[in-house]
Amino acid sequence: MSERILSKRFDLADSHTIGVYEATGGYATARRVLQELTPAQVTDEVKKSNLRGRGGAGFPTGLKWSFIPKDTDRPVYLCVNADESEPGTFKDRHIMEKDPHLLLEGIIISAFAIGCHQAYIYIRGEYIPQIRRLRAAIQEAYGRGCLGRRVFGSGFDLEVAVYTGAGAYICGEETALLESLEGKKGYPRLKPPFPAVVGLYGCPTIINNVETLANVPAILEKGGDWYAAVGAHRSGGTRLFGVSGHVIRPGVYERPMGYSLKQLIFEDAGGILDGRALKAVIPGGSSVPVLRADEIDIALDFESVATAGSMLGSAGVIVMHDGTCMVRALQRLIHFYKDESCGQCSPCREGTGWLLKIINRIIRGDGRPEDVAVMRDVAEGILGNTICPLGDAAAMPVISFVTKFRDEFEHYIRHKRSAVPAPVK
Amino acid sequence: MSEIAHALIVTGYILSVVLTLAALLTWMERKQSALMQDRIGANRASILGFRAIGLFHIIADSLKMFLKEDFVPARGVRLFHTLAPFISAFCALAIFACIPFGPSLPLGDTTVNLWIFDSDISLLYVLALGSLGIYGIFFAGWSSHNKFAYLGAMRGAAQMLSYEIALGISLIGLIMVYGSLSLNDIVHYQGRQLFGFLPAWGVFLQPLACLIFLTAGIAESKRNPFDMPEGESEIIGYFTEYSSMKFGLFFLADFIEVVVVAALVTVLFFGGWQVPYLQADGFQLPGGTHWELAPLAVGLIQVGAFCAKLFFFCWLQLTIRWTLPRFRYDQLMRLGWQFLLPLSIANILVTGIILVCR
Amino acid sequence: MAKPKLNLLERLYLPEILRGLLITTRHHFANLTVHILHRVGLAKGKRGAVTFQYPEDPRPVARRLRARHRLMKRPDGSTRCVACMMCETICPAHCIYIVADEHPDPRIEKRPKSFDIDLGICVMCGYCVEACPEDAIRMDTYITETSSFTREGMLLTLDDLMNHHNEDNFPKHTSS
Amino acid sequence: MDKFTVTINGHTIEAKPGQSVLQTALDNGIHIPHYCFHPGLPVAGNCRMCLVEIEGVPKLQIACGTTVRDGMVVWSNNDRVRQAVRHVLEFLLINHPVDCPVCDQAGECGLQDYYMLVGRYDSRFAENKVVKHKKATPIGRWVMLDQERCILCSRCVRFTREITKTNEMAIFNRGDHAEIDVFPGGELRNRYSANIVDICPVGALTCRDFRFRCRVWYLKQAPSICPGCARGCNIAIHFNPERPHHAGGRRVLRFKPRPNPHVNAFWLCDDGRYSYPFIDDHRLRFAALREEGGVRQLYLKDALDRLADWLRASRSGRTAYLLSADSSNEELFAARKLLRDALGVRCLLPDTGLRTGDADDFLICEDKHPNTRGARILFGLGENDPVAPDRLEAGLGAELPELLLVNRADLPSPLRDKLLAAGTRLVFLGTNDNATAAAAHLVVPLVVFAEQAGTFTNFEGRVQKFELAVPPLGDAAPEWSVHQGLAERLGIDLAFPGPAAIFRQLTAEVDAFRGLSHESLTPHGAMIRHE
Repeated sequence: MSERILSKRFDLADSHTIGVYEATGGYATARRVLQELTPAQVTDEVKKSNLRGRGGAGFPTGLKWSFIPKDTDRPVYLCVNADESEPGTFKDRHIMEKDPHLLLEGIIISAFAIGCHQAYIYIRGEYIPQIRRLRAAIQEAYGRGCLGRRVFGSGFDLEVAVYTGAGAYICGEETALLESLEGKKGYPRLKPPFPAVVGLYGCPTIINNVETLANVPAILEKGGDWYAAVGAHRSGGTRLFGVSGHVIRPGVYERPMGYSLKQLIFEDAGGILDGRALKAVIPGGSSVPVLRADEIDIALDFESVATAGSMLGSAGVIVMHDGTCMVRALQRLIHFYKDESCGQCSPCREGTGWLLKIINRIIRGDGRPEDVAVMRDVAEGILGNTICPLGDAAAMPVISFVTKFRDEFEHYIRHKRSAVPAPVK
Repeated sequence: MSEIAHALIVTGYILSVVLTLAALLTWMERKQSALMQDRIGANRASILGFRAIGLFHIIADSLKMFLKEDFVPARGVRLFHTLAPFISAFCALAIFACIPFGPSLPLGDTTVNLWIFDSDISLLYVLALGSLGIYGIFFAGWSSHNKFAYLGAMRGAAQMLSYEIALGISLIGLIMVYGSLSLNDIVHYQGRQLFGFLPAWGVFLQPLACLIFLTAGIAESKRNPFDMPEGESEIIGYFTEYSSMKFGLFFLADFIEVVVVAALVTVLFFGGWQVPYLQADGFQLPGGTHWELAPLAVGLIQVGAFCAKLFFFCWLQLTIRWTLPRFRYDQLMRLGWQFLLPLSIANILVTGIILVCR
Repeated sequence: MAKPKLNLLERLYLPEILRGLLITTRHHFANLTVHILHRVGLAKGKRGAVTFQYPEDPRPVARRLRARHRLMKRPDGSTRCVACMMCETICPAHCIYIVADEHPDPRIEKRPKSFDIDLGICVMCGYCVEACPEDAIRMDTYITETSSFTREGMLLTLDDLMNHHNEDNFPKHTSS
Repeated sequence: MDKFTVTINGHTIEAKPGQSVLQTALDNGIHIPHYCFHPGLPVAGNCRMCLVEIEGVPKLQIACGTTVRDGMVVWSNNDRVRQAVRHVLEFLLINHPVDCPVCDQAGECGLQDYYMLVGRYDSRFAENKVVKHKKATPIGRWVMLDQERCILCSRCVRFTREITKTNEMAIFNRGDHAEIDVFPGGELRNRYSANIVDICPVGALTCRDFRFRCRVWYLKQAPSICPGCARGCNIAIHFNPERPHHAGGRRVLRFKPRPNPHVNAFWLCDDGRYSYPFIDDHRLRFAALREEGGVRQLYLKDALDRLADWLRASRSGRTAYLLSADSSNEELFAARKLLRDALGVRCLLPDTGLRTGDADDFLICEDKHPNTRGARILFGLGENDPVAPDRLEAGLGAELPELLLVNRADLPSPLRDKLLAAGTRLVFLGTNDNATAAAAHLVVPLVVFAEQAGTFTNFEGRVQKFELAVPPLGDAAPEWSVHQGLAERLGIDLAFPGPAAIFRQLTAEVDAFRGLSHESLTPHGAMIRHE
């Protein structure tokens, strides 16, 4: 069993309480950092660690922090993106449920590094138990002087507030999250300017994913070099892989960056359900291109997955066996993105609706021979032409599905039924 | 029967033949042109649903003419405007006075001459009246106070002057041969035979003169291909400002002139009322065969022959009018002055030489 | 244009004139013969003229003939025209006068308050039919007798254009 | 550095730092298709039509949201960009009801224009279009909303948010069910509402006043100045010269704002915009003379003969002239030369258009005349002018005038009655019918501003030029030519070939206008010299 950085307390009883957390060494790192290090040193350490954003894009965290203007006279905000809405992704909720203080410690260190005195945790409204845990943990942290004025007795003040979203997927996009946080409609903003310069209320703002921040205490505890060594290539540390779909043991597995996808599915997750053959894997949450069964012998780090033509994204591995109809699978995905498109920019607003209408028509049995080409072309029209990545997220699965499983789509159109027999109940 | 009564009867006869023929020509022109052009032609006028292949159009047209407003332009000259069509019609009609429509018919104990008068200068009379006709046109154009009418009149004057010369000169050769200006004499002369079998008709004696006379005659009558004074497609012509029966008279004069030309060609070149080999007592064929006929029968056949010839040349003129396109004005003038005039002079020379050498 | 070169015979005119006279004379007598034969009930199959004896014998018209206009109707009998002015705009003779108005049905929005075509000006080019995006105007009535004693009488109104006495004769094909 | 050099489609041009790529291109005559971008509004970047390729940047960028950098190389016309723009346009069109035949925007519609430019001409969309809630629904006094035609560019939303700050409009719902609307139960209540019709690139927001009156391609336009108040907003007069059966015979059908950064930016208030009907309605077309037994119409020249006789007969000092601040500078100058300088007539400017408290802090002024400032300068008016209606009688002098020439103004009825009772000859020179015109002894018809060329001086002293749009109605003549006609009849040397010559003489004789010329008035007008 490899190193467990994030999930080491998951199996402990009452792991969410501050008592257990402090007993297992919690807050010691934060206390030390606040008393001994300068913000610049913290940032350097994080840079050294090759910690990359866990939300999906994989942007180097230390680099992002360094974008905060040095001599700004405006407040700096830290926003924690806990709006975990990507289908197939369910890692942050485990952190917030099992080890919320780890997140808080990460927040304290990060806020110190960027000079922030007000942090917001933007959490999706459906995560009700997690919201309760988080609020309780914050309460505990305030009670022990881990938050509030003069944190750990240092000269550093930090307030943390939890803000619940209303269930819009788009608010997981960092600028839409900011808009939502400001009380407006969740529309992504144009970039540039980037939030690190003009963010929440027009002030410099860092937005980090829950898992990203949860990694920070370990980096400061054991050193950036150690953390970088755990991972592979330029991706440091471990990841929480959420394996779901047709596997025997679905769940969250913490494995180092560069871990084998094949091993993850066939050993850790126990292989394919019902002894069937593997058909396809979406390796990083629903919005990344799908991999066929013959393409899964890859290492799970940002670079390797990209080489294989997909993305590591949020590391939500969705496994599909050979009883899966890819047409229907894509219909579910498109339906999701069509529902979640914010409607701000034209390609995604109109394109996702169009894609859904086409695939619904195919499934109704009214498909036309040119539909596959049209779907691909529509998706390509969306790809890269939108304000936020939701357009890309909707387009990439479509392109990969209709390219890699073209036969199935054409079969459906020609025979007005799926190439895959309906599952036996 | 007194002279006067005789003259009146003959005049009545001739006028009725000529005017009927002219009226008929208005119908015939329309029907004939239609047939030539694969059309049907006038056939709408009907009396009690009876259409008579369009013959009622003659009546309809003249009724219409009578009922139209008689219009004189405000700044026109009423006298000349009114006079013009009468001059035209009169000059055309008066020519018939000396044209023999047939031989002297013995009716009982009198003979009826089918001409109004005969004179030694008949031909000069014909030419003179033909030339006077121009005044009708010119008065019409001038008194209308209309530039198109005036243009038409000027064209008409120029054209008639030009062709008058060729017309006159072409006849000189004929006069030299016939040795008379009396149309009766000319017709009698043509009763002879050349070389024992060929009728001594002007067309055989003077073929070139015949051609020139026919051409110039058609030009004199101002019809296609010489209808410069009218020029429907460009200037409408000297009767632009005419309406009612005054226009009708011009119209009628036009057709009377057709008959005039036909009559003159018949008389001068095609033997008048002569029928080949028909003598006063019957047919005498060149082989010596003799077929005796009563003098009256001979006379009637000759009258019929004249009418047939007259009719044929009317038909020929209509056919020419509906076959040939109109000349351009410069072409018309060139034809008259540079072509017909020299040819007619040459004709006199040749005729003279032949007569002298004979 | 280059003038054709004439040979000697042609330049003499007379032979050519005779040739012309022969042609016309041939027509004359051939047709005359046919007409006479018709009179006595013979040679019925042969035509002596190309003329149609209109109006007893109406001239056959082409199926595509552009005749007097009509305005198409919706199933409820109202006009299909939405007063978009395309025909009025394209009309090269400026003979169409439309005044637009609000349609009571907001899904249709627009309708003509008046729609006049001045046939006295119309050149029957059919551009209006081509331009119409609603297939609301057609020229397929085959009504060609459109005379009037006054200029005003040549003005067709909306009512004239929608109601015709010979509606049963109109082509039945309808497009969307 | 204050100038950048950028290369757009191979043209190397100068750009101001901080400017967007799109604005730079537009300023230099390179058209990049765009919908949501409007120079007077904040950038939204949502329509994605202005995608361009910037060398060195892997993804296509929106030209409106990208600021220029020195040495930037931009392509807006290569295949990659065209393909992307064609895609975006196709997306915008799939749910757009192609009801151009009934849409008033047809002819000036962004969708039509760009469809012709980059469109995919054959539709691939085999599905049902999304049906939205509101079709042809009024959302205010002047504006009609059609949600289905909307492409959600948010210009209107941004206008109500940023320009009027009234926030009546918003985008509701999300995804392809998003639609613009006013807030439930609300309506457009600001005084600039019709501007959203101008800025709407499609037919979603149309003008209720102009609706179905005329197709826009019949309209011609002439640059002009709004006569609605002293602001002098730049407008274009849209008129219909060829189809009199439209719009009930009105020739002028609408005013549209013309951008002028010094005066009105891109906007025009509703009051000014919808003031246009006076150009065609209730106009005085012919001169009229009131005699015993009724009113007789007469030719303008005969009316001028009569007026000249009256002027000659009237004893000096007993004639007065009421100026109008609706007259152009040229007309006022002609009046000054003839009446004040040559004849010594007493000239007053009555105050008829002040609506106190009506002004706002944006465009609307209290003074409802376009040329009060010009009249003040040309007639050297002092503190007491314009003369309030209640002081008008006193202003006319100790005894009532024998001959009173009234230019356009409607006199207060007590004064009018008093004048008529006192035997004053009342001459009305004006454009539109009113009670004074009806009571006057002589009416001389004048042309309105749209029927002549000239200049106005706005409240802050900016002289702006307007052009002739429509020909005069009936016998109506420009005021300067009336004065000139009178001068001829009175033997006074006052010869002007036209407004341009008058303006030249005006700039030569009047200090405040010295140095101005028609050239210096284009395109944005010029300030007078301060007195």
